Amino acid sequence: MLEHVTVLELHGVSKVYKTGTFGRGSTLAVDDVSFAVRPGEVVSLIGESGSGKSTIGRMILRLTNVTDGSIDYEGNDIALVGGRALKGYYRSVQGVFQDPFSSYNPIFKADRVFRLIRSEYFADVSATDWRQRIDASLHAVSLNPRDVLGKYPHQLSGGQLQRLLIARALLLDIKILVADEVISMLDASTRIDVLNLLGELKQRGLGILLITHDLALGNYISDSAVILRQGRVVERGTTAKVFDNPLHPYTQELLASVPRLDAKWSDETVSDLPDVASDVGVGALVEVEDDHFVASVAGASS
Amino acid sequence: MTRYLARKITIYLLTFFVAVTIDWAIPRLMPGNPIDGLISRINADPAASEELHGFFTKSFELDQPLWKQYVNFWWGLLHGDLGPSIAYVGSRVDELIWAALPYTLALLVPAIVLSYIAGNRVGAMAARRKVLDNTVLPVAYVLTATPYVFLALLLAYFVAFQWQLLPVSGAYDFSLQPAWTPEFAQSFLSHWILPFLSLFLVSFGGWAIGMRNLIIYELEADYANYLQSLGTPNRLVRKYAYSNAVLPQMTGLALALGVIVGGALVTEIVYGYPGVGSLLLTAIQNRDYFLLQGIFLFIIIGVLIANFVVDLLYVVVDPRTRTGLQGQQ
Amino acid sequence: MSLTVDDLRVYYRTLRGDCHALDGVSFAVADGEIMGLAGESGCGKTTLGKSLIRLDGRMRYVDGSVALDGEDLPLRDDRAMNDFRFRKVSIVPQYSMSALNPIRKIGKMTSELLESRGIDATDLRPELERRLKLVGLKTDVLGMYPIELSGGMKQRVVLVISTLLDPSLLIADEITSALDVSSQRAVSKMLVEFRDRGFVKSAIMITHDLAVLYQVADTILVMYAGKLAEKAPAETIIHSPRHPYTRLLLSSLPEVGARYETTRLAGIPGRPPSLIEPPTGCRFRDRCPLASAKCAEEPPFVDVAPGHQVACWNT
Amino acid sequence: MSEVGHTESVSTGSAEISVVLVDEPERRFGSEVAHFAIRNTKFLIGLSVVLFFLVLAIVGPWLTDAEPFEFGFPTGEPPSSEYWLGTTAPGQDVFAQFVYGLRASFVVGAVAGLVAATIGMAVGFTAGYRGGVIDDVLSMLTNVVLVIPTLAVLIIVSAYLSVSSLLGEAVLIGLTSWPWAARAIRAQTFTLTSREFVSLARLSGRRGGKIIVTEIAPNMSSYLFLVMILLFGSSILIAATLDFLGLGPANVMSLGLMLNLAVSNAALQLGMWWWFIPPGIAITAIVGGLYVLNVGLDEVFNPKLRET
Repeated sequence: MLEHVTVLELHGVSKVYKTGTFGRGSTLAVDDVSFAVRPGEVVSLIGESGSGKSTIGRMILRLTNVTDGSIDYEGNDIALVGGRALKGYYRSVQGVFQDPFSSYNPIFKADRVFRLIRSEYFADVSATDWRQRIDASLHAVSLNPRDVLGKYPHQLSGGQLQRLLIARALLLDIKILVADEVISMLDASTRIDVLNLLGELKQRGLGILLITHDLALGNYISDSAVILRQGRVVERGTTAKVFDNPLHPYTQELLASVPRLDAKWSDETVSDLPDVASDVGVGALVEVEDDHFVASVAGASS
Repeated sequence: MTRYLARKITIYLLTFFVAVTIDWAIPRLMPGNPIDGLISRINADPAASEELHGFFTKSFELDQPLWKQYVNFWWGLLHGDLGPSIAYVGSRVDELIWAALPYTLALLVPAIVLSYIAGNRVGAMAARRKVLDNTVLPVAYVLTATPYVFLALLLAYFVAFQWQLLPVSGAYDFSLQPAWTPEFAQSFLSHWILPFLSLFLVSFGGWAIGMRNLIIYELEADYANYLQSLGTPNRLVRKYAYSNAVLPQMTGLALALGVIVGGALVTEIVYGYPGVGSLLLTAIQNRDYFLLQGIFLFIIIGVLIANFVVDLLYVVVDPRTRTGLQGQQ
Repeated sequence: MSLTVDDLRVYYRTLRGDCHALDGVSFAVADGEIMGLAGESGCGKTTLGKSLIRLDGRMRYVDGSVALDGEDLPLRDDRAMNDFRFRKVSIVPQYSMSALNPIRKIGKMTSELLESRGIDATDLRPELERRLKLVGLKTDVLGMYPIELSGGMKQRVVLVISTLLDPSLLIADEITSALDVSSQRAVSKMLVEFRDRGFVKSAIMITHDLAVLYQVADTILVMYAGKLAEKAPAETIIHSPRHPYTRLLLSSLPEVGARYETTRLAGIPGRPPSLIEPPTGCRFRDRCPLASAKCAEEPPFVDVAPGHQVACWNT
Repeated sequence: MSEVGHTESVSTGSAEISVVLVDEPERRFGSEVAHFAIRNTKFLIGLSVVLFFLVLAIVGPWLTDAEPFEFGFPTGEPPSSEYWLGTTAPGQDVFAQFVYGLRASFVVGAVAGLVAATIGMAVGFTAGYRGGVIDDVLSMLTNVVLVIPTLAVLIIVSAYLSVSSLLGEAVLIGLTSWPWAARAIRAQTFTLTSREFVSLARLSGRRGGKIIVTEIAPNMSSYLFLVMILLFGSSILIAATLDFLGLGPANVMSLGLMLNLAVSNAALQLGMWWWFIPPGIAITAIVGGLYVLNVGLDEVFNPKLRET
């Protein structure tokens, strides 16, 4: 099922937000970001709030436009995909969002998300055939149809709601899934089931962009990792290399700050703990070892 | 802060430009020749209507190309020349309005300011005490639902006619001339009270309800919870809730100015109070178009200036606008 | 003994009846102890935190008592409780980002707050400035409005204000959740330093993040569906927990380094019970792998080792 | 107008977990709304007042064969068993004028309310959903029309346009009183558009217009209903003022026109209270009833408001 040609590639993508009335002011949210996502691979896009990671997710899903650079899917720029072709693009690339309760229109039943897909894409499919497809995709995300169909969103748990959204995407037999902080609002115990589900889907050939601020989750199921800081990529490469041998000071700082269960924080006194030095320059990406890129740190010895 | 005020000024200038354009365009966009329409409604005898026809054509300059008319209209406006009055033959529109304006302001400004202050105070108290909430609020609902004209009629009928406590019609006794004498002041006040009261009460109702709901909303805010968790006495919590609730009320004041001005005009007519309102009634009854257009422009300018004053007060009350950050819309 | 809680019970009204948010909890916090209070959403940890200082809205005390430094807290008498609030027991709320009055400068609000509690603000001014510097904030923060500060800065300002009167007990509710990793570490370590410098005698740190608690808390109390599951020193809870819920909870946390291919982790099936009509007996019964007939009866919260209490028949 | 929606605070990371999952959304749907509505005293009082006058407006004209402008009745009679609301100075039946006037007020309220609501929704939804430059332009337009006093514009327009029909007056009022509704709807649309279920609808291949109709508007149905009620009430007030000034249709009897005729025929001096008090009370009661009905419904739709 793996087509070598199917790939989602970002080339030097940037995003500038207009602010103030009539857009006189502007802020640079994403600055010259490039990476690719292939079917059968999980790429984790890791960054703190304000790093622009969600903006990148929305640009890939055509929910907001790219200021410059391009996002190509199967070789052609998605910005040029219009009208009917856009619906075709959404058959291969779908998204799941952070807040399960904000992803459902509260006044309708939860499985209305399936009806939306049906009316737009599968109007000609017979009712029984459609019901079978729903049962199959619910089974694929280990949900029991009796538990979830016909219920209002607030009668289901966050974990069930997120898996329902993944089932919705599977109905379209997609190639690439953008998962934007899908587990950050779930309880720890249900969080891991959703992650394992993403792992299974990867093995069945799905390409996944996992957007998260949680390094431990990024490390758990991703094949390659992209570390983002204030809109720029500071380090990128095979997950094991990036996590085991972090080269950029920001990545090192992040890994040192993550609270772990097997080691205590190194105990410098609180007051001299600098917020991450903002003056660390971020130059172009240099390939330091096979599939391990680091932004050249102006002046500082790497 | 300058950014905040600059934006507001652009809106007001644009509004003034649109209003003047509307004022200029309406008579000229009417179907058919506006002058025939005007004269037919004045139903003067044929000879007079012929002479009026020439008079109108010249003053409207309908023979000129449209853009020329527009430029001349602005030129005249900027020189304060709003054209002649038909109802009061021989006097100019701007003179009439300048003469009537002081009486309207004497009614309007105190009514707006006092009703705003009193309404907010009472609304805040009602949010605190249940007994007030169940007595003052229903009254406030009735007041704010009452049309200005009806409250004016009720007060006029009972206080003036039935109980003969206060005079009606005119701003002072006919026998007197405006002068800084206690006698004139006493007569002026006795004529002023009823129109002021009817204008004050209706607006008061609106502010009381608004503030009561806003205070309840603010008392649920996070900063109020935090202060109460630290054992802060209710006096300080309420003080903060009040100062936060005043901000949306200020925006509300700006929006309500148009309605209150309309109310003042109508109240003047009920009491025969010699302000712009009475001028308006005669202008309508006599189809005095120049006077109508003049009154329209004065109302617009007045409301725009009042809005700007409220914006200035808002900058004083909401410090965040002073720190260059965007205050509340 | 700094804080002792005895069979505390707090319910709150919802549209569908009374929610038994806190259903009889008893524990103690010693002087100088930072107790981590962990549990998933809806387990009652925030309600417990609030019940020690000020319940809000539709919550009400049903039963139980709380003693602080040997003195019974007048929980049900809001006015009498004011004397204890801020001086003896204080809180850094979950909503610290919006806890500061938006239209007052921070310095002015702090002095008005102190004056309203009968404290001379000018006396405390030097101490306030010293503590602001301690948490890495410049003193001209006092002249700024909340809107001008970042999330992390607001969190630190609220921490300094809440502990200004050196309370005996500080309740820190989810103070790290909304922060980035780097400022999360900074704020957590500040809490420890405030305890070390005696600004607070003891503290309860409420969070769902067991990893943060392992870094800073002396002991950890795990709650489940309105009841206590287990309390023990942090080291014991993280590395040798006895209660099945704690064990399953820990096993579902991906460690930095755990990989999907090598160490497949598992979540806990099912959902916590609704607290509107809570089930009898142990509330973890229908999700627990060790559940037996005995669990139909509610397990007492008892010592299984010095300083280690568990509520489970089959530990 | 308090926010309709079950979580207000914007999620800033995982702190949101306990807030979202613990308290179930307090909003209510279909059947529940009716269940709580009939128990809300404010709603019941407001509804009964409005319904009373509505029935009177419908049934009234059939109870009397007198015409509002018909003369030939005794002059200046106080209310009696024969003339329930007495007669006017020139000898007209006040009760006939009153019930026909009521009908006119309800018509103007409904039509003007509908016109204003339609424009308000169109501007509000477009500005709220589209955002960007379109939003800036529409908001600027809204602010401009908002500042210009409705009455001033209506004075000028009706002076020239010689409004002849009730419908004409209602449309005019509607055209000038939509801005605050547009602002309210824009703010509500703006928050809903940032919700993720709108993005999900776009990912399902739906485009702008359809999303507004199927996703955003139904979510605001209770909010739109409240806006409609307030527009209905304010239109009646404006119409009464216009008719009192003599700028309304001269050939249609309205409550405002009754007040105009009463004042210009010295009803106050002659002590003929029955000529101007009933129309005034009717307007106040209808508008007041609508406001109270609105507050009651607001409490039903958003139970978070403190139960006073």
